[in-house]
Amino acid sequence: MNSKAAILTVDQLSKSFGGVKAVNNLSFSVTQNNIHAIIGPNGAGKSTLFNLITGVISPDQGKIRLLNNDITSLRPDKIAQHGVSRTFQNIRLFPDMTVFETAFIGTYLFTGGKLLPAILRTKEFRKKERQAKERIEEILQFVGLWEMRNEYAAKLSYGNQRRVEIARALATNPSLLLLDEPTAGMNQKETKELMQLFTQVNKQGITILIIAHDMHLVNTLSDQITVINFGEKLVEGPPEVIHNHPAVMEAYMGRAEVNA
Amino acid sequence: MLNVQNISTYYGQICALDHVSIKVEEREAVSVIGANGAGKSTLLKTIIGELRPKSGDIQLAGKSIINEKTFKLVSRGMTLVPEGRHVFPLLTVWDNLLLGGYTLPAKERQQRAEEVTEPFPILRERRDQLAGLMSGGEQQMLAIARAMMTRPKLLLLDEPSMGLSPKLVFEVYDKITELHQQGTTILLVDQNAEMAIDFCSRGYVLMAGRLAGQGTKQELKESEIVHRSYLG
Amino acid sequence: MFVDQLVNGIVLGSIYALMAIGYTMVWNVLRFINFAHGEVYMGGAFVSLYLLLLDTPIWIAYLGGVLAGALLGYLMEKVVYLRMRSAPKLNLLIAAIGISILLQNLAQYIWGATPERLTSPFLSKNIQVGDMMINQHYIFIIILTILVMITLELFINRTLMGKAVQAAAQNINATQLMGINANKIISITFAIGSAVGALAGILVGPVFLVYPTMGIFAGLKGFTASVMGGMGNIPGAMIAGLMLGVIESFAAGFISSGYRDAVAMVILLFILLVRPQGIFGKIVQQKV
Amino acid sequence: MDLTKKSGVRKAILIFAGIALFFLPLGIVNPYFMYIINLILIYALLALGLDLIVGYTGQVSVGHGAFFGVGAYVAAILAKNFGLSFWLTLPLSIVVTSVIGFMIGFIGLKLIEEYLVMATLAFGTIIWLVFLNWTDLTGGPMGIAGIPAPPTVKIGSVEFPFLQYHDYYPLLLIFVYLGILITRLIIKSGFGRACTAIRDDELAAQAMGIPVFKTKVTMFTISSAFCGAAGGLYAHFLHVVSPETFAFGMSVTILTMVMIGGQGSIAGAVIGASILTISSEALRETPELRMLIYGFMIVVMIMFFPKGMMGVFQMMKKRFLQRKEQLEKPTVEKEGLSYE
Amino acid sequence: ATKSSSGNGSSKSESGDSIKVGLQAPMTGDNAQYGQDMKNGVELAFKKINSEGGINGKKLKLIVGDDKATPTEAVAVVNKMIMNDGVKAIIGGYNSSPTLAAQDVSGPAQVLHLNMGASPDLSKTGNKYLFRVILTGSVYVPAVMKYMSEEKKVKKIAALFENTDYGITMYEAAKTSAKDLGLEFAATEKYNPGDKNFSAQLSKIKALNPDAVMVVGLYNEVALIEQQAKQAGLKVQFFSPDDSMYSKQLITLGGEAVENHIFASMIDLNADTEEMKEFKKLAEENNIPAQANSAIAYDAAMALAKALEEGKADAEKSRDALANIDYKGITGPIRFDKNGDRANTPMIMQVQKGDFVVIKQSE
Ligand SMILES: Nc1ncnc2c1ncn2[C@@H]1O[C@H](COP(=O)(O)OP(=O)(O)OP(=O)(O)O)[C@@H](O)[C@H]1O
Ligand SMILES: Nc1ncnc2c1ncn2[C@@H]1O[C@H](COP(=O)(O)OP(=O)(O)OP(=O)(O)O)[C@@H](O)[C@H]1O
Ligand SMILES: CC(C)C[C@H](N)C(=O)O
Ligand SMILES: [Mg+2]
Ligand SMILES: [Mg+2]
Repeated sequence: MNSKAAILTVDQLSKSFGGVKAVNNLSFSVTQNNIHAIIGPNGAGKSTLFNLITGVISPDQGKIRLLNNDITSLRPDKIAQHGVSRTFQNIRLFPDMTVFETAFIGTYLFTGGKLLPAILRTKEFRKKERQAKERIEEILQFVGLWEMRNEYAAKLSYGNQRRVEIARALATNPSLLLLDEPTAGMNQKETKELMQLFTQVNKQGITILIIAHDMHLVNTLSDQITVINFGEKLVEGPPEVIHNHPAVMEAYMGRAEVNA
Repeated sequence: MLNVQNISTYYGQICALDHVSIKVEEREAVSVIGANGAGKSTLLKTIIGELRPKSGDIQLAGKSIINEKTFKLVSRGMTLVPEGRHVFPLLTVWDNLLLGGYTLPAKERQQRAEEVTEPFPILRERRDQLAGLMSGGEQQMLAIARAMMTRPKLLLLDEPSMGLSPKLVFEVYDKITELHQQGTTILLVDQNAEMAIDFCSRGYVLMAGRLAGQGTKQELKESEIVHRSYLG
Repeated sequence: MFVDQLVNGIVLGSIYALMAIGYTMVWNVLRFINFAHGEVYMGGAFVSLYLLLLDTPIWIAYLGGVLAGALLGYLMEKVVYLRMRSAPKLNLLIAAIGISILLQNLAQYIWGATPERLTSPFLSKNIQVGDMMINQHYIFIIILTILVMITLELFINRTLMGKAVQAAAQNINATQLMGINANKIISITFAIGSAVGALAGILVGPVFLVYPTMGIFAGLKGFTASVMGGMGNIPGAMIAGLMLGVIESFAAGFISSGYRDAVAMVILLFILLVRPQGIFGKIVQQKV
Repeated sequence: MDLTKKSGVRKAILIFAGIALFFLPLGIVNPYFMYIINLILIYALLALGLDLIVGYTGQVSVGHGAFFGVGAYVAAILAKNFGLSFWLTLPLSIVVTSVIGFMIGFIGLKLIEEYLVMATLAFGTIIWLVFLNWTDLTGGPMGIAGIPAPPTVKIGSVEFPFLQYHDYYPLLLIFVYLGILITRLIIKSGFGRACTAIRDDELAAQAMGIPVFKTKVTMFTISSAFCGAAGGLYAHFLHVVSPETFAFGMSVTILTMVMIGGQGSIAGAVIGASILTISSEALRETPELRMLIYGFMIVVMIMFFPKGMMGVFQMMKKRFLQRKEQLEKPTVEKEGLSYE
Repeated sequence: ATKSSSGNGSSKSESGDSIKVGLQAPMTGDNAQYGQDMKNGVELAFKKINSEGGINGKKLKLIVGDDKATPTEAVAVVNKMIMNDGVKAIIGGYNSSPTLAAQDVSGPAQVLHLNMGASPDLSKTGNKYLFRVILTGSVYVPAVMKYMSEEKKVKKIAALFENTDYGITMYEAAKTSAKDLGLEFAATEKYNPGDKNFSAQLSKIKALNPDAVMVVGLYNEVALIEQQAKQAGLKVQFFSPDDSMYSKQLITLGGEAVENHIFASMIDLNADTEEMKEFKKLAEENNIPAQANSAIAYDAAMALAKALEEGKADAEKSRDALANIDYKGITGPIRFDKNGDRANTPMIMQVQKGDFVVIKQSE
């Protein structure tokens, strides 16, 4: 919570599928450099929200702004160019690539997709390729996948596949990172490791918007929590506020309070 | 009931299970825990016949099932809720459920579908929505409900709580507790280790494809390795 | 002229429709284009032809051809495609093309290249409609096509086994987990689709002759029609088949016979520009 | 360190072998063999081109035979009707084919899977029908015969006239080398990697900032340019072009070459072109069984070697390395980076 | 391409006790039946020659090459036969387009090429090694057109032809001849090789109401065309230019629909000549159907053998021998003019009661 400026502003966003209002008149903003969590029951519209922000689907109504840019309904690659990167709830890896290659794709925006320099192998081109590789090495070391860099990503276990996705997203050098249930399928120890990772990422100045069902993670990690239910904002606030909020208990936690 | 003897399973050259033996008695609830990549899913897939072990034997009610096809095992009362849900994305929610009851008599299917969706009202509301368009958690509910259609005698669960909200995790565990009490044998893999250990009477610990330990609920809770490698 | 071409088109179109239905049926279960479908069509026609030469009663000969087609499809699936379950679809496509080349030339090796004519009990009879003459065999084709379309549509979308077929195409492992013998279901569907293909060949035999390479033409038209209608959609395949026939007929009649197929292709491309999933295809959304 | 040394040695060997290949004709007396080798080179260029879009970008095209045809007809028409020399017709073949490839890609690549296959088939058919029916320009079904050979090349005082099949070989080889070089430069770049990402998962690629459609269309255009070049060379090499060469069957043949060789691999494309061309020629000895065996061969190869010949080589290499490793005791670092 | 390459390859055939001859013909695809007939005829002839001691002690050996009825395959296969197998001569092809392309290869290599294409363009190649064993279209076409005009009194003709060298050149010849005869060409419709559905073209023709329709194509297709014409209610006289129609198959396929079909032919299988009887006997002994195309190919092979014998298998000498040959074949006297064409005149034939009947003898 270093700066108060909002990096992402979602304004009266709505999206329905047939009769289902997946996101309904939702407004909130994410403060720069925060870790901001989105929680809510299954089917509340969290992933839909991510899809709207990253341009995978277009909203029926409402605006999405990134810093001072209107990014509503832009194509996903354009939004990525604005510095937004994400992971997917249903892991989407490149089935024929190794861990290293997968993460390398993330450097596309840095190395660029220009053909001429590639064919002429310009100095600039070679320098960027080298830098990109160094960066990937750094990231893979950072997420703990360096040892596995030559394995096919799709053959890793579920948990490690999630790390690959995170590495790939980090490689784009995002200013805003969207994580959709990044710790699903991981045990407590691994979750803890990832949480440390997220804190470090955040320290590097990357704002994180995270969806998670793991309340321990959410409570420890986040600066701000937005709870949504039926596509609408239920409550919003820092963990202390959300923690014992009766509406959240009712809709989301069920008996979990006993354990918490 | 289920007796896994010394199996080794390979993916090509890679050894994912190395001489693993486990045993599940009738009406027991047993858990398998282990880190990412330890081989838990591989173990369940090997039991259900999706993977063939290179060596070792698996017996169901005393008979070797190592050469049985998956669908045969299912019709003999064993079912797996696979990791990552695997619903049929382009079929409706309801069709997914009915297919879960493929081996049931036609008359029973509808009613059974109503029964298994009782803990998950959303599935009833959205019965005509394509399963692939449901949210992650909703698909998980569907996968669980679908597996229950046949009233399996032996239920293998691979991370059933993945992607479910805390409230639903409890509901799912309630449901499998109920099934267990009604006589279903359960072999459970769940990263939510505390819950898994609590739920089961016994458990096995897998590490890098090998059996690293086993014990009763109490033993596991106090075990050093479990804490170190698993709960962290 | 106009009515002439329209009738020509509809007749031709119902044959395309029958081919397209066979294609789509196979697509429904393995999600790939069985380019060897045309050879099933040829095989069925040849078997009928040879049964007739043995003085088999015509209906039995027809039935024999259909069954032979089913068997051929079944074998194709068992021998080749079954072993390629985990291979990418493009591999299956190439295998299908290989099978198609193989069977065409095997047929020529066995039966020779000379075209033969199948007989039809109706071919010599015409029905007078206004001042138009329509051959009874054509009416027979149209009626059969509609019957096949309805039956298969009901099978795929209204029976649990039909649902299982779709399930097998979407996720074969999960299908097994439902206690369904997925491989058997695939075999059966493949055989049914192939039987439809053979039926098309047999019905075409009296009109366009029977010869080893007859499947190429059939294959391309059937594929075109099934894409135009939307892959997997059985009524769509039928309607698109009819449309394709009529388009070609008009193109040949009023534009240029040399460019007949080109006109059909241009229209197809326009359709795909507007509806990338074919006329009746559903846009398969994917949720992420 | 060790790595760079190794790749340096490898490079030297490759360059040496590459140069040595130019002297191949000296060892071949039978002009028919030379003819086949030349054909292989042309097909290799086609396969390399198609592999760019199929193997590396994952977009299946069954219309590339038509691009081959466009290249060939452009060269044939320009050479015959306008008397242009090979050195002009070839670049023009490439340009025209690229433009057509771009337009087709622009329309077709919005589609996926069967629909894309169909669209490329449709475009291919339309182009083929133009060859067949625009008799005034293309000679219709008779095609165009008597396309002149390239003019004699003079290097210093040495002259290289294009009289025999032996004379065409170096020219074709240079083009294949060029094709290989360009392919390599492309795939080992951000653009090339973007293509592979699109092949594997479009949406994930897009989320990484890759403009999917633009990238696909660009690659499709490059791919068609390869076929245009092959077409131009073919016309001047065979001296005759006729429409059925460029029908659906040709598209399928090129695709089969790519698959049999192993998609997404330069060596694979060349190997696939060689295998199919040689076996097709060798089988001429048994004309009645020729296509039968050919079809059988394709089925068996694709069934048992799903990753093509390259897959087989890779597996053998892996086995070999493993065995060696066991003998030499494993070291900590097994392999270097996959991107050197 | 092969200007100087021929020397190398043919060296192979000098040694050994056989002379190799190639057959360039469609062995697979839609045209395969013609290739098969030709192969039968040539094999019959070679068998006879070889059993009688061969040519100057050397046996004739047949190398079969499938040209798939396409120009580029023809070039490929002729290349192979000449350069790899070292054939001395080539019989075939059957279709005009591939033959035109292939003779560009065989000519410079100085290989005799005895083809069965009908296109008049084959007379204009300037290739002195190219000979044609059937008649040229510019002989067939006027003959049948004249008959149609004089005997059948047709005034208005429609044409339906395959879009190939063959179809196009025959149609062009028909147009010229129609002008000479004062006939009107009502409609010209094309189809592409392999088409099976002609209803659109037939509807158009029907609307113009011609007296007769000239079809140019394969007999399979002609049978289909007439069947479909009948179904469409188009009841006019059909005719076609040449004896590519001359096959039992036309009648088997066309049935009643092809009854009365008229075409010009250089051969009559029912002719009461020694040569024909011998051919039929041979065919029967060897269990092959006595088809017109087999007979023509047989003649070609016999004439070729004679020329090779006289020329001692030397390229130039054999060519001269063939150019000056005077051989009595089943298809009549074989003599070539300076274009390598035969000078015979055709007779007119008609399908009557399921058989081929000569309705006008050659002049
Ligand atoms: N493309 C779609 N078509 C129809 N319904 C959809 C579509 N996408 C989402 N939905 C519905 O919208 C609702 C919100 O889905 P969403 O995936 O956003 O939920 P979520 O909050 O991410 O849930 P979970 O925690 O289970 O992942 C769900 O009920 C889902 O079924
Ligand atoms: N298809 C495959 N091909 C090759 N290796 C595989 C494949 N699937 C799994 N593996 C490997 O087998 C090992 C065990 O994987 P498995 O999925 O069984 O782990 P897990 O215990 O279920 O892990 P998680 O908790 O992440 O689900 C891992 O090292 C993994 O990389
Ligand atoms: C009848 C046709 C197939 C062949 C014909 N002889 C030609 O010259 O091409
Ligand atoms: Mg979600
Ligand atoms: Mg697992």
